[in-house]
Amino acid sequence: MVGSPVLLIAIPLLAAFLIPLIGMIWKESVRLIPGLVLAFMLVSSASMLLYVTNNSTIIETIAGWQAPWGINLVFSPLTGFLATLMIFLGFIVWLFSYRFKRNVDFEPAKKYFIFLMMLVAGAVGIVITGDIFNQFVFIEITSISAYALTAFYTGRNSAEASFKYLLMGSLSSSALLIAIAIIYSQLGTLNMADIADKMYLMPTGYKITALIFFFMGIGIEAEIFPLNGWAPDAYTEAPGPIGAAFAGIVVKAGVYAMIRLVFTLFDIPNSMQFLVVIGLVTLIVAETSAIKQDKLKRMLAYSSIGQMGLVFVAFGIGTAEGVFAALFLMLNHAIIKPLLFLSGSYLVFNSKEKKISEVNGLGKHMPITSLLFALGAFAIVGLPPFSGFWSKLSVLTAAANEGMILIIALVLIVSVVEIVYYFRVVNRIYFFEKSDNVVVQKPRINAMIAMLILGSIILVIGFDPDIVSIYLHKASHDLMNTREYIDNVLSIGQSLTK
Amino acid sequence: MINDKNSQKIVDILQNWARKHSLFVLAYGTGCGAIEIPPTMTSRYDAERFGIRGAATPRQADVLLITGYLTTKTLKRVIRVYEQMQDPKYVIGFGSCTINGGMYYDSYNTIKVLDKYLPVDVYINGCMPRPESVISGIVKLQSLIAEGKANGAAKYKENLDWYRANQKKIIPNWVMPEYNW
Amino acid sequence: MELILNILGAIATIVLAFTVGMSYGGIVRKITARVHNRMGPPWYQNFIDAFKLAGKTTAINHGIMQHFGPAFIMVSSIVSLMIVPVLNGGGWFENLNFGGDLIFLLYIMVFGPLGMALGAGQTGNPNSAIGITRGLSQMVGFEIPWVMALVALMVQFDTTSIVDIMRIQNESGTWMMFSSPFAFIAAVMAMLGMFRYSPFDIVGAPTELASGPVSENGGKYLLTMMSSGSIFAFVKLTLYVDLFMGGADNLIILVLKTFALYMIPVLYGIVSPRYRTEQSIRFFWGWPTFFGLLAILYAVFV
Amino acid sequence: MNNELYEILRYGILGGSILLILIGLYAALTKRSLIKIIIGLSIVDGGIHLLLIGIGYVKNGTAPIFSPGFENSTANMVDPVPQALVLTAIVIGFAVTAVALSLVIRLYRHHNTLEIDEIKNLKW
Amino acid sequence: MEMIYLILVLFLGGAVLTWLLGKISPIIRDILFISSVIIPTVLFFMNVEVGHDVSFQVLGYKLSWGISYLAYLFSYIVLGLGSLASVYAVAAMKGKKNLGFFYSNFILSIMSMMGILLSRDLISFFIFWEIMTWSSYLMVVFRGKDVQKVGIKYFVFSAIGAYAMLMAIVIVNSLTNSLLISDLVSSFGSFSLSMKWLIPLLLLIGFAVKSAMMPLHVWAPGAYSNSPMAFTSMFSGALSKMGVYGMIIVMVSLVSYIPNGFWLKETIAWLGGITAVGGTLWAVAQDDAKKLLAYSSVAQLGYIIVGIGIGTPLAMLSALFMAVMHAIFKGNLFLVVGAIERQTGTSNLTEVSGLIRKMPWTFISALFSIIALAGIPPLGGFVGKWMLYESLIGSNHYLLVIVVFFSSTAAFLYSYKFLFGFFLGQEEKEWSHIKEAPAMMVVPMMILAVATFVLGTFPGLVLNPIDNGLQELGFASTQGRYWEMSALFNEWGNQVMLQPLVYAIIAVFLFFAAFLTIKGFKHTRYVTTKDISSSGEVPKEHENLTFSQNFFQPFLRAVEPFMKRRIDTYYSGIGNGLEAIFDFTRRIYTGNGQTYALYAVIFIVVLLMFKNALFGL
Repeated sequence: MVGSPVLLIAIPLLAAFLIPLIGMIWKESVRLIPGLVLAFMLVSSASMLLYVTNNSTIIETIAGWQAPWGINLVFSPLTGFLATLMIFLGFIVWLFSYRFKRNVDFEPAKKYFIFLMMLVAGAVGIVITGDIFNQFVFIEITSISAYALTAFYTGRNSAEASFKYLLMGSLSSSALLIAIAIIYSQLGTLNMADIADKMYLMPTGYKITALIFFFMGIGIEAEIFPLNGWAPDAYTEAPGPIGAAFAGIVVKAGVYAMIRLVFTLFDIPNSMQFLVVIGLVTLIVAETSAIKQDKLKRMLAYSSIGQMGLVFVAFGIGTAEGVFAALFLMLNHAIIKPLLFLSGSYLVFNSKEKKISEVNGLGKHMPITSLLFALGAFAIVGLPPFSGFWSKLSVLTAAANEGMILIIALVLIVSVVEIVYYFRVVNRIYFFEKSDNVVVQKPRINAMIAMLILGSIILVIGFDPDIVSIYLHKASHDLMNTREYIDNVLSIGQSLTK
Repeated sequence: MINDKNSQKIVDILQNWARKHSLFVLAYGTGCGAIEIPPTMTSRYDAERFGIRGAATPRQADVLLITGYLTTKTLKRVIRVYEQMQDPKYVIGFGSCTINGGMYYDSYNTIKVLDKYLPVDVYINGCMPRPESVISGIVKLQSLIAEGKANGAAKYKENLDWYRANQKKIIPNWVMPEYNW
Repeated sequence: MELILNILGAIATIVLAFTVGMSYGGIVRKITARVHNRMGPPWYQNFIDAFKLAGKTTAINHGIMQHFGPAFIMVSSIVSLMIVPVLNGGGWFENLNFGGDLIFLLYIMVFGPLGMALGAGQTGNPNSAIGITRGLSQMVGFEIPWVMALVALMVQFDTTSIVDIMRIQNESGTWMMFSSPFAFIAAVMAMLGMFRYSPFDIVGAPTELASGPVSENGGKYLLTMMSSGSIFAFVKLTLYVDLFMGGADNLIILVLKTFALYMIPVLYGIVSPRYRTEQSIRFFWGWPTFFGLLAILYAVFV
Repeated sequence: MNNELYEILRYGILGGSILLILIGLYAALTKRSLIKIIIGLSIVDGGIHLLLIGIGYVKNGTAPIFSPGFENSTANMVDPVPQALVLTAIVIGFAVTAVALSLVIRLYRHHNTLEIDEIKNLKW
Repeated sequence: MEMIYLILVLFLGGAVLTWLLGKISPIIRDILFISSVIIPTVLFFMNVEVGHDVSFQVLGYKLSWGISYLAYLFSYIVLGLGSLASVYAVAAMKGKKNLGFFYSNFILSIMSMMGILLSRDLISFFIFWEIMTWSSYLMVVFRGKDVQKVGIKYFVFSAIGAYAMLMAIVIVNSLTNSLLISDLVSSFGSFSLSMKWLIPLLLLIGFAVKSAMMPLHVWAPGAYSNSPMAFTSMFSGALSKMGVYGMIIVMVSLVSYIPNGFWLKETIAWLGGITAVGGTLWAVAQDDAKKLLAYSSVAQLGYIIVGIGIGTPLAMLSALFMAVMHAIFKGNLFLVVGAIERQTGTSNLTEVSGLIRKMPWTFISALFSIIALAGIPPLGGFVGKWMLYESLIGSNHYLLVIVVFFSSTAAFLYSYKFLFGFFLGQEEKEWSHIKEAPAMMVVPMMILAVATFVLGTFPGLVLNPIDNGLQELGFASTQGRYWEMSALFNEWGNQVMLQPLVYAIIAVFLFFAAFLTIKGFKHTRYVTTKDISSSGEVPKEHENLTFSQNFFQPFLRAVEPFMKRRIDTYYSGIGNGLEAIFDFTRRIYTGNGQTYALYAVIFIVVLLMFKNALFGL
């Protein structure tokens, strides 16, 4: 045993409550402790990921209650991969937001980092928990900290964005509870593996109704089309690094919850087609909405939604290749979109309106930030030799192998739209004249390091995608093999009862 | 160059014969005499039978035909045209006005004696000279060419200073490229 | 030895072309005069003019391209003369005839206008440049029916060699102008433009443009251009005779045929006014092109 | 407790909970005041809690407590899990409501109104 | 280390180093730039042999690199023109800003083109294709002019093309389970009929965009004229040839095996013809030399496409020969414009005039290139045109001959306009201070000018490699029939010697040049261009008498009906319409939180209502 998954949840939660206490003694600690915690988590999680890639899944039971009855944590190649990714992004976000804007002061920094820790803890919990109600609780933890972080800045429209998010989030939690109620009433269990095992017992009507409520509940977190009204506002009004965290952490957790339901819990074959359709609609609506935006972050938000649509399309293909492509896409999106948000937040640092036109000509004044933004833009539209290309290629190959030619065409057409709006921004950065009233803000050194790490990952994956493909293959294998998951989880309990 | 009939070589004789029978005329329609050129060239009088042909530009022309009075304003252009023509070249003064001013003898605005400004080879008298006279003048020029006596260009070159002085008297603001051969 | 003979043959061809071309020029002037009810100059007037131009003692140029422009034009006319078979069966006038020469001819014939254009452009005289633009535009106009006629010929005989076309005509005993009448009509209509007589003489337009492209050329330059033009006229006429009238067995027949052909643009020109450039282009893209199309269809289907 | 009463109670709870959910939704979707929307959401929550409880109800059940004399009567106990769930859900609902109300205060300061139609600076 | 890896790594490393170290000192930057172009070039020609492939795996895709004879031919273009243009660029761009960026993009684009030629599989082909696209895009927007319009247009069209290609690639991968081009070709026969049409069509869209074929050409004029001329030379000369390269492979190896694929070939050939005419007419109408040459490039690429579309061996020979020639002369002409723009500060034909005596070497190279462009005999352009005509007539495309010939005749108009506008006409005082461009710029231009002449006389030098490439594509072995050094053959079997004609041309020219010079040598004088016969008027020094406005107005009036409709306007109409629709879609996000909640409720209600239709088991 190389580490304990429970620590990945317990430590950040603990840290979140300890921060204000220690902060009373040593003020700087509110900024430092989260970093240390995240670094420790990252190391622990990465070592566990290495372990599970080569060995078997780590399953942790809480308080000695075995599988179908108690809550257990599953650190499989899939969940481990996603958890590691989230913790890594949490670390990057911490590194970036160290003394970022209002974080210089003690009070805001305290709140900020408390909620960041809760966000990470909740998201990691969503991914590695094996209990459906536990997942609901973690979703709520994540959501509440996300509401709070969205409303972090006063004096902007952030409260409005946060309220919209909250409104949708409440509906989401209601839907989730109803879905859980239905499942529990029919199967009498809350353990995911157990549910999956017993799903054949459930009457079809109940099954579908539960799935639909889950779709709505998790769809709001995962930003699928008609449910994502909150997303652009929240991305726009949240602090830049929190936008990155939304794109890299929160949404990924939502997507995980969704695919876990569709792939493992429910055995409804048509739900795959539903994923494809809803993904395509999300992709098209979001990307076309992005093209006419005049605010940078809002444009990035729509792009993020669109990418999620693409991820759902890739999952909906339903083959191991499709899952691999989708996971690769999630990985790349989790690297690139935070880079765009982070560098973008420095590009429009001092501006009130955050308009795209305010980035004009900044390429000369903040060369590295601009270059990183351009790199992110190049990567996200899928230009080789950057990382985004490989994931897009994987999606298309997977789709082609299933004969979904129309989908390929639609995805590629939408990519052209994506190119248009990203390149318009890049052109503005480099080839327009800077207006005089824009005040340039040089990035702090820690922010710069955070962005450079992300940028170099883009290049590394771009030149050698095989560096990550083994984890992705394992993860996709893990997701596709429902039976193995069920057996892994339940075997512990069975072994004990026998 | 060609001063004396005796000095003509056989080549010169041939060339002069050709020059005589192939006169490209640049008719500079300065005055009322221009109206006499079309009848001269067309069916009734048909100057083309002498090998005469209208030339459109001074570069191609052999003969400069000054048809009538020259105002002081036009003189400059005429001089320029003359100087742009290639050797051998000839000038025909056409009508009384080119000889002594004619009916404009007391005008403040025309030059009276063309010969003071350009080396005239043949004058055609009359006001206006009819096409017959024009043809007779051209025939005269032809015979002069054949004899090698139509040497106005050489005269102009020799006495350039005198001509320039005369020209500059009429034209106060003299801005023209030098005539340098 | 063979080389010397070839060169002698070439020189003989050039002399022949020069003589015939110049004489035709004089004869045209004479005929024009007679149509105008005038005496007109003697038929050898063009020789006198040429000789006189050679006797001009001074010359000016505006630069190197004006200096070499006439040489370019000469290249065009003489090289195209070299590849146009003068008589049936070659002999002295065989020169550089070869298969596939029609396409070559089409292009080398453009070399002349280009040289002219460069020379005229170098003078800096706006009239020259205007004349050139008109000339080139008009050329684009008449090349269309002309090429259509040629393509029809090539299709009909399945060759691009003038010699072959002549041989096949003689073997079958039917002149091309009868066996492919539309091609002939199109080609003749294009020829009107090619000779630049009225109504297609807007290029020179003596009074408007001061003789256009040549307005800065006198003396030896004008002489070269004039000779080249004469040779070129001969080339064009011979080419038409070769292509459409079965070629000629000896020089007399050649002269007769070419002269008869020459009368078409001349007589049409004498009684015509002048077209504007776009009018003449539209003219060429009207009926002549239609006939050219007919010719191609005729060649393909009949 | 006889069967009829049990059935009536059971469907009453279910129907009542659905009614509560619909009332809450109606309030959340049609009322323009932020406070009323939040109240609506709370009503939805309450309905769902009731639903959960209803699911866990067992006929003639006892409290899920191992008290003396009832050691072996697990079959007759009310299912404890939904009750635990509801407890958690209530706590979460409370937290959300608290956050929502604090946001309403912020919004009122910023916009000087509680009409949700007026609060749409962020759009498109 | 494999030589192919080494070459690509050298290019890439050179690009990065030039950028990074270039910030230290301009001299290091220039040396690094030139050497990182020249050294891999030398290595390539010395060490890379045809038929030696290397392969490796990425993400489970098998990639393979190596060079074919056909690619070798194109690598002459890329590396030859690339080396010359890079030498030129160092002198031409001296003193500009952001040069490190420029140079590294330059190297990257050369690298990507070599990568395309070296790729033996579709994925690396596509990767290098995209690198080429974005590196050239960065060049197009390098000067920061019209980026949002021209740059985006270029990139969008490129992306449409590239994505069409990508779609074909993934479909091929799903059908053959392999990405090697050779596998595609060998298993193409077993595809279903719809796939047989779909795949070549998609690939052709990709290649047609780069080679600026008619409905997809609208990016070209702006992009060509907007990038720095040193690069445009590569852009038009080499980069567009990548489209030609791909097109040849598709047309020969795939389209030939489509049942009734004949019609596709005809369509492509006709599109090429229309491209040629349209490009030429628009070129005639341009006043800016860059735009003029850009449209001319479109037209010239049209000829090449015609040749490819016809697809007979002679037509392919001519298309490839014209591709090489076009790289040489159009590359050179863009260099000429660059030189003039550098020296005078403008490339507008109506502003500059009379540079012939100021920039004689530039003029000579321009003259040679223009003569080659117009296809006038002694130079190389003629050989390609000749073969094209013969192949067109030989394959019964009579109307297409007319179309192509019309275009090539009208090409004289803009050719003359180019020469006249810059070099001839009045020598104005305004330009009297102009000096000849520096030697580093003149020498590449002169080398290219000499190349046009050499290839006109000895076309076999290029026809030989072309023949090798064609045999590799599956054409019958033509050794000794279609080519021989310095001689040309026509379709009907007669041998035609070009050399006597060239000798005749030279002899006649020399004779008359000597005649004109010697006769009356003493009495021939040079006069200035102000000394013209303008009715006796003496033009003042500041009076510009050059005829340059509305140069071909009569011609344009005559062809006005053809030029009224521009494809460009349709595209911008579509673009604007789409943006309007997109602007409408985003209004779904009304900004009212309650509406969003309503969406969610509607979502679930609809799903619940139609659950059986959607998920019914």
